[in-house]
Amino acid sequence: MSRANGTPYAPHTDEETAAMLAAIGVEDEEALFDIPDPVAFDGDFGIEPRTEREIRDECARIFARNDDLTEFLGRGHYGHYVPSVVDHLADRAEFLTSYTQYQPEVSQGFLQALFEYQSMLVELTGLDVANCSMYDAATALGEAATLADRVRSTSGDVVLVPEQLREGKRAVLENYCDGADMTVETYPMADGTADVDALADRAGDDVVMLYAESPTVRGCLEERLAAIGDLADETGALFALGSDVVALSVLESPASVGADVVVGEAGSLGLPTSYGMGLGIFACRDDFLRQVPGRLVGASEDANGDRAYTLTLQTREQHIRKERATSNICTNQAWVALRAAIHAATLGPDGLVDLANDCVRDAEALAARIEGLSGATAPVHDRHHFREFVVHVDQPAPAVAEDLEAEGFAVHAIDDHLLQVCVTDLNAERTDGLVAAFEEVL
Amino acid sequence: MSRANGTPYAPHTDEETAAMLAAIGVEDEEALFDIPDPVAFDGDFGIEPRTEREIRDECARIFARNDDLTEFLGRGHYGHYVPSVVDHLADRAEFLTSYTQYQPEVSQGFLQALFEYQSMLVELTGLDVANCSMYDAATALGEAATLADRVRSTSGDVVLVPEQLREGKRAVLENYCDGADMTVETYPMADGTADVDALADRAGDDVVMLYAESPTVRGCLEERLAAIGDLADETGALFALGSDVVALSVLESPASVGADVVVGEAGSLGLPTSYGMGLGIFACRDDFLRQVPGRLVGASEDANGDRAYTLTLQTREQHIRKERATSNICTNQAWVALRAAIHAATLGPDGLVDLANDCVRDAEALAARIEGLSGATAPVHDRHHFREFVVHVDQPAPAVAEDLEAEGFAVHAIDDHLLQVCVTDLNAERTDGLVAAFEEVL
Amino acid sequence: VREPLLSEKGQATVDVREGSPLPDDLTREELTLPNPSEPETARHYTRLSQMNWAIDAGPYPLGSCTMKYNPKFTEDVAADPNAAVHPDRSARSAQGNLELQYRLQEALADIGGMDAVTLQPPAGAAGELTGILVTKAYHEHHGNDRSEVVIPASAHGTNFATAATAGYEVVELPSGEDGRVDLEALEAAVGDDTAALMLTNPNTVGLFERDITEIAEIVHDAGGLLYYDGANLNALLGRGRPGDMGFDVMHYNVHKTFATPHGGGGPGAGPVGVVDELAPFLPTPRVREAETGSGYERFEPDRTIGRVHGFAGNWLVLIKAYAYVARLGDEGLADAAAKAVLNANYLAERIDLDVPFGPFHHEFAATAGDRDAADVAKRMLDFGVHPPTTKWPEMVPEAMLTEPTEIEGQSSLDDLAEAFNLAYADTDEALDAAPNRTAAARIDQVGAARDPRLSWQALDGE
Amino acid sequence: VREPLLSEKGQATVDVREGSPLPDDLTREELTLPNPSEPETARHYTRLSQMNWAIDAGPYPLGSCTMKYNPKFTEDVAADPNAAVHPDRSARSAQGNLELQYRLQEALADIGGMDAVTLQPPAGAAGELTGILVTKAYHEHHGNDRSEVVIPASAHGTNFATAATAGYEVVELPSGEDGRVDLEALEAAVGDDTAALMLTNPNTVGLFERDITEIAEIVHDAGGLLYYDGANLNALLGRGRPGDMGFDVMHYNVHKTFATPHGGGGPGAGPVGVVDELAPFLPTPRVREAETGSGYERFEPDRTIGRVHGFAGNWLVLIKAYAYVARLGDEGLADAAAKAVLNANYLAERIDLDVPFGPFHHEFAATAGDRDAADVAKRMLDFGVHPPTTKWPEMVPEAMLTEPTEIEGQSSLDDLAEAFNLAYADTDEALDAAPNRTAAARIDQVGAARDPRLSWQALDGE
Repeated sequence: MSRANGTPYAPHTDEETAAMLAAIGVEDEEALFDIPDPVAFDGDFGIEPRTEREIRDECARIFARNDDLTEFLGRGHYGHYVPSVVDHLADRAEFLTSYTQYQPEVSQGFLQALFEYQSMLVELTGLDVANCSMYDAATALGEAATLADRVRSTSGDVVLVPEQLREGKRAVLENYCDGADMTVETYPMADGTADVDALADRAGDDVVMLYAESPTVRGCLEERLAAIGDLADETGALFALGSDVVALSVLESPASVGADVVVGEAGSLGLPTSYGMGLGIFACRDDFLRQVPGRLVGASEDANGDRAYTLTLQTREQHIRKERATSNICTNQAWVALRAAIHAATLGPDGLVDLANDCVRDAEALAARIEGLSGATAPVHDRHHFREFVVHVDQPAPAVAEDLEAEGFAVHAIDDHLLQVCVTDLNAERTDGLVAAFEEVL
Repeated sequence: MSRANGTPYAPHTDEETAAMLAAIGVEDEEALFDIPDPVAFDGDFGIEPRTEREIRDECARIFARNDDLTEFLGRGHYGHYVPSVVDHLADRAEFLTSYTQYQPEVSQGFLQALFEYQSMLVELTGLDVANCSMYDAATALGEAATLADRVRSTSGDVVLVPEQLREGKRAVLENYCDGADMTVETYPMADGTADVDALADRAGDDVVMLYAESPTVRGCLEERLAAIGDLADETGALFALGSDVVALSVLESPASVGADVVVGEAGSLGLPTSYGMGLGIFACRDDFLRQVPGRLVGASEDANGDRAYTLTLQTREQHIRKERATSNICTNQAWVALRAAIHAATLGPDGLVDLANDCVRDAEALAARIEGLSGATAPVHDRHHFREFVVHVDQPAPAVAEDLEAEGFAVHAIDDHLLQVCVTDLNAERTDGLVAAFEEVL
Repeated sequence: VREPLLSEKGQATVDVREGSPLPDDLTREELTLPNPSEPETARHYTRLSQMNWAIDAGPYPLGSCTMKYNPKFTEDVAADPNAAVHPDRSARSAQGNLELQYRLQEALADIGGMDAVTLQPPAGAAGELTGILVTKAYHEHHGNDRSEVVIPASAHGTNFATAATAGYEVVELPSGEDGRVDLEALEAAVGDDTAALMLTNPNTVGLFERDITEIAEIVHDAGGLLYYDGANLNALLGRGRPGDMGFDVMHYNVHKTFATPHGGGGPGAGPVGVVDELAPFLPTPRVREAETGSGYERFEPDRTIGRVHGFAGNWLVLIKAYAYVARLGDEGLADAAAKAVLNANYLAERIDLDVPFGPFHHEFAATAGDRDAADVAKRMLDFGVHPPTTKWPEMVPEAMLTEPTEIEGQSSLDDLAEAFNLAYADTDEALDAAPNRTAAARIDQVGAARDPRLSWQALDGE
Repeated sequence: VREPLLSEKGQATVDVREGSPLPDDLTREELTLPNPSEPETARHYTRLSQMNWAIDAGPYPLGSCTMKYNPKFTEDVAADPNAAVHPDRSARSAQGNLELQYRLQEALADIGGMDAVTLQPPAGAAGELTGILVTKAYHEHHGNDRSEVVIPASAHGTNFATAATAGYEVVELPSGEDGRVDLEALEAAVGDDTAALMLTNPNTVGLFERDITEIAEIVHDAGGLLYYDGANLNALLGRGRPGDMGFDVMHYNVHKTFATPHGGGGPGAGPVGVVDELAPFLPTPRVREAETGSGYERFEPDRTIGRVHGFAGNWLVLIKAYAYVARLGDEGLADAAAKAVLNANYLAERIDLDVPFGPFHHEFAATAGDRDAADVAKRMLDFGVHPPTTKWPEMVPEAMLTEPTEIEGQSSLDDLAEAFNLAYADTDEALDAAPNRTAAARIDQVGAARDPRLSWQALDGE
């Protein structure tokens, strides 16, 4: 009758445990373990069990030690308001507590949701195929490079990326390239975007993949993507374009500028700012279908002739193809993709376009206000901006950032005298405060 | 294609609206309204629509204007820690967004959950029948009085209640009695519980219902319930016993002391302190089955012979019996009953008994600590206590309560020199602070 | 697949007296209840939920029930721990709650065209009782000895039960030929004994009482008050206000009009609005702007009827209602009514059943004619929708009272109409055998009432 | 009842250039996407969810996947808005996050018997890659030119793919007769080229590698490192630690061992633990107690491999893992392993299928013999349970790799066994026709791959 398990999540009463042990024919649970003494462990980690209430209180106290700042931070991780319905629907246990859809007959719901997510990405990129998620933009970029390595016939091994690139993205890419004996090299930037002339000089047979992004890490929109696409095309390199799911709602379609692959971040929909947790986009042309990394959901039929969905082309994957798989990815970000899809559905195309347009307008407006302050120039780059822009400050940038933090605002210090500021719907109403704080500290 | 509805929750595109109007054969929506001009309204309430984010922010700001107090408050409304799983399960849309179960074939889930709730109350009260909820303890008491009026053959019209009774409960009871031409009278209390001897003197043919409660409003446990039950029995009055779902887990079974009806509060499980929102218990003996107010769920069979559940004995109810119904109640607290049932299931009988025992121990312990302070005596009543107890303070009680509030603690001032203090698992760990605050202000 | 009862999955019996801090004579011997683990609990209720229709599953066109979508964000607003305070807090330390109460009172007063509002009644029927008790107190205060409440035959059952609960005799008013109040019959029914006329407008077949001004005059001339049953207010939002029509007292059903979730039977909330003359009789306490200083305070109306709930009503529900009203604003409220009426009229156009009265607003009572309305409804379940309210109101034979609300779109209404038409045209055998695609087949309700088994204890030995 | 695609319920096309703040040549012309109302969205995803198995619906005994109950409170902990900060915050202003990261690093190090932990890898496979990159960096730093990674044939597919991704050649190690590593074969496989042996313990048929000390010696003697694949760590919690067995580097699967929800395919998290010698190679940044003053700071390990995720990994998942570990504590962790092993052994006892190897721990590979394991699995779906992993690992013919985890009770295991036995004993026809009580009947997976249609755009004209 009584239950005295160590874990509160096992249901066994003492009687049940005894009956089960008897059925197996052993004395106690210890007898089931086949661990030789020298490597056995006594279970003493020194971790005191706590009640769920104690843990909620403990973690609330811990997280309260994060300062209460208004964040004007971006550079690859963006917060937009996530409608409440996203949480309520994605948190449904049938989604949240399910596994990868190995038995499609009892997984139609999640499969269809992922199929719809893929379809939204197909619309946003103009490409033929989108997988149902990578970890984040950085790992998606790495996977693009290994795909390029497999499909390109150039004599080279160079992945060419912008000189200005999110440091984390570059570092992840290096790790993927390392295993495939590729090297990462950079091309110069001019005023926040690619120096296309310099890039033309650099492009050549040794380049396996050419990567550009728009918006760039500095929030600038590339204006000559088609030219970059042409360069890639001419030299036989794969053209990988990096972007973001919100920006893709309004920017010229990647397909139309010749992108072979689109990578980037879709976690700006569906996720709050979550310390960098993301959702990697991976879309490409049909030609590379059987080289795509990650999971793909396809439409099929069931035995009744009704449309049904299933994971497909699994022979690309590690659990079938092992060391010849297109990627080692197994668990991906399916639930985050679900969240992004629900968020996108909630916004609809009107809402998405409005949100994207505000990313342009709000950045422009805030830059103009900061430009009006003495000791600051903004935007540094003479480009169109999306969400964020660079500010030149006469004083040392790290000190200014620190002073702003003391005033309750977080911005990036990206160079000795350069700050970067990101504005979205979440902080747009706090720009007065930021401008006032700038005035205070400059 | 575009949707420009005033309400964000209507899906109509302009095209759809036009098509639907055409199908009906009218020009516009106005043409569907048959409201004569003199009483038509122009729609100007002056309520500005806001986005969901604005409203979340607005309400968060409003609620932040409640002071951050540790509440040692009870007197009929109690907070216990509600396990997270209660929220997650009760919030499932199939429960939360469903209606009363008029079509049982597609409502088996909620019906079974309510049947289980009724069964838990049957176990806790020892009575034969429990309905699936009333609004709160006060209205349940009112309904008990009208039931007594219908079933008792005494010549009288008096509902006899304790002199010390939650004021709101008394006031609600008066309103129910008023319509049935009953009057509410009181019997004296001795040291926080019924003065049974005085009660014996008062009892008589004119009493339709005799009400006692344990714990009493002052947190004292009645020690002579069986004697009170006998008195009611002897005089032909209905014996209604008031209690609380947590106390019922350990106190002598109402059936065993002769209770005909049990009313009280079950919202102390499943609900946080929520400004008094409750869940009324209503249980009674089989004799009164067809006089029970409110909804009852019964077991039956479906056409396949499988067990199935349905609302039953609906001929008692207003939608069938109209002015001869047993009550006017329609919408009840079904979802709160679901929450209480989940909470009870999560605790199990062990957890419930532990929780109840702590209600006794923690109150005793805190009273003893306050007794140790100069200028205060506790507990005032020489009784066993459940969760709460009365403190005598030498200074004026309202001033002490106000001073304690300034220190961050809320207690009841119930008389010139009497305070009342309630301790549960939610504030038990803050008793050091309360005692220190007492020391400070006394 | 049937889900076993929690008790069938395993119970435990605890010896209560062992280790009890109380003497044995105050305690029970033992307690026997289910003891599932948390995973078992989660599965049990998850599976149960999957056997339950809900507005998030599909249309729920129960006439007079106004089942519309419950915006998710309102749940988050109500879940704010700062709102979860004890009702006995001092006003000074609960200014946030008082402010929200005040704001909601004001908004509801505006929407109803009323002067004063109480939020205390915990459901619509409780609101009715409150309103009638206020009426009674008003008459008593003015020395009027009035013993009757007049109610149209087609009114909600709660009206009758409420009047009786308040100690009134009910005078039932037969419906006119056109489904509305017959003025002559009304004249005949009211008199010196009339305390009030309780009226729903639009009425329970969706018809607006065009003669409302005359109705009000007749009742007022007789010295009675006019009570507005707010169940159908969704049809009037922004289009007409009970106060402007001469109603003296009304209740609001927040789960109907303001989209708070019905929770399978509650909690609801039934705020009551009254004209100035009746305000002194409202339940205590009410909330107002502080008479001195800033902020808000509680106060006791001069001639209050006392209380209708132990505390402040169903607070968490009231918060959601506030959030909904704020989300819609003027345009949204008026549009909700417009789309609700559009949808009802479109659906009525699309179904093959006769709809005897009109022009109706947000709901209509189709008639199943020579079919049994309840059987047609059961068959509709097989087509993946929830049927309407059946066999009520009685003035329409084999009534199917249908209220799609504003949240359905054209295709959803077309699906609903198809289910109506298929079921209505189906064979007698099919209707008798329905439903057969649901979690349970047709349930024996007569047997359930004949041999009531109301707890798992009553099933012992099965 | 099929739920239409969102696109089938209605799409809208927006003219992007109209009113755009950008010049036309930077924008697309139009955007076409579904435009459901919120109620339609809610219904769509509610209905989809109802067509999906989940651990909250019933047993999910996929071998090597460790699907156990995800405590609900961990969701609340992770939903704390204070935790939802930007990764580029200064350490000074993100002390809360750093503290939790530090505490989790420490707990995981203890549990694995490791010296240093990184939380950055966003999934188990990413953890593997991190561990192998660390291994590679270590060898390179020491001037070792090693090109091979040795992996048992029965290992998870990710091991092979990971080694290849890191640029290693894979040397596949055949299983011994007893299902475990054959020491002689191992001796033969390792050598100067061996960078590492990747091993799961218990292995993928639940067998503990009893010779682990000898295995470690052989690999270390050859100059290789020993990598622990944490997929089966649930069986060892509190009973044995990879670090104590001679493993140098390991990853943890938090959704397997620490009950974070799998979310239908992720997000997971794959922290990596290493012994002191390898700590300098871990990804940057890591978190430590501040060297001066109080609090925590980020630091870059001396010879870091750089990064494996753009930011700090799957943060919200890591929070849940912390909460789970805190909830269980020492006794809970050890008991989770005990009950997981008890359950697997009990279930194996109850089924009619042969289980070729033993003694197993948390999972076992039954064989369907002359039946098709995949067909048996499909038939099991009809009995209301989820089947095990099928046809893997290959060393067991027609394998049904079964892992019930600790959360099932005796009756649940009995139900599972009954489904196993009924399906296994069923006719060929029944197996071929299965499943037929599920939302979809048997799905044509070959056809799906032959004619890939991967978006609603690809369905146009259907």
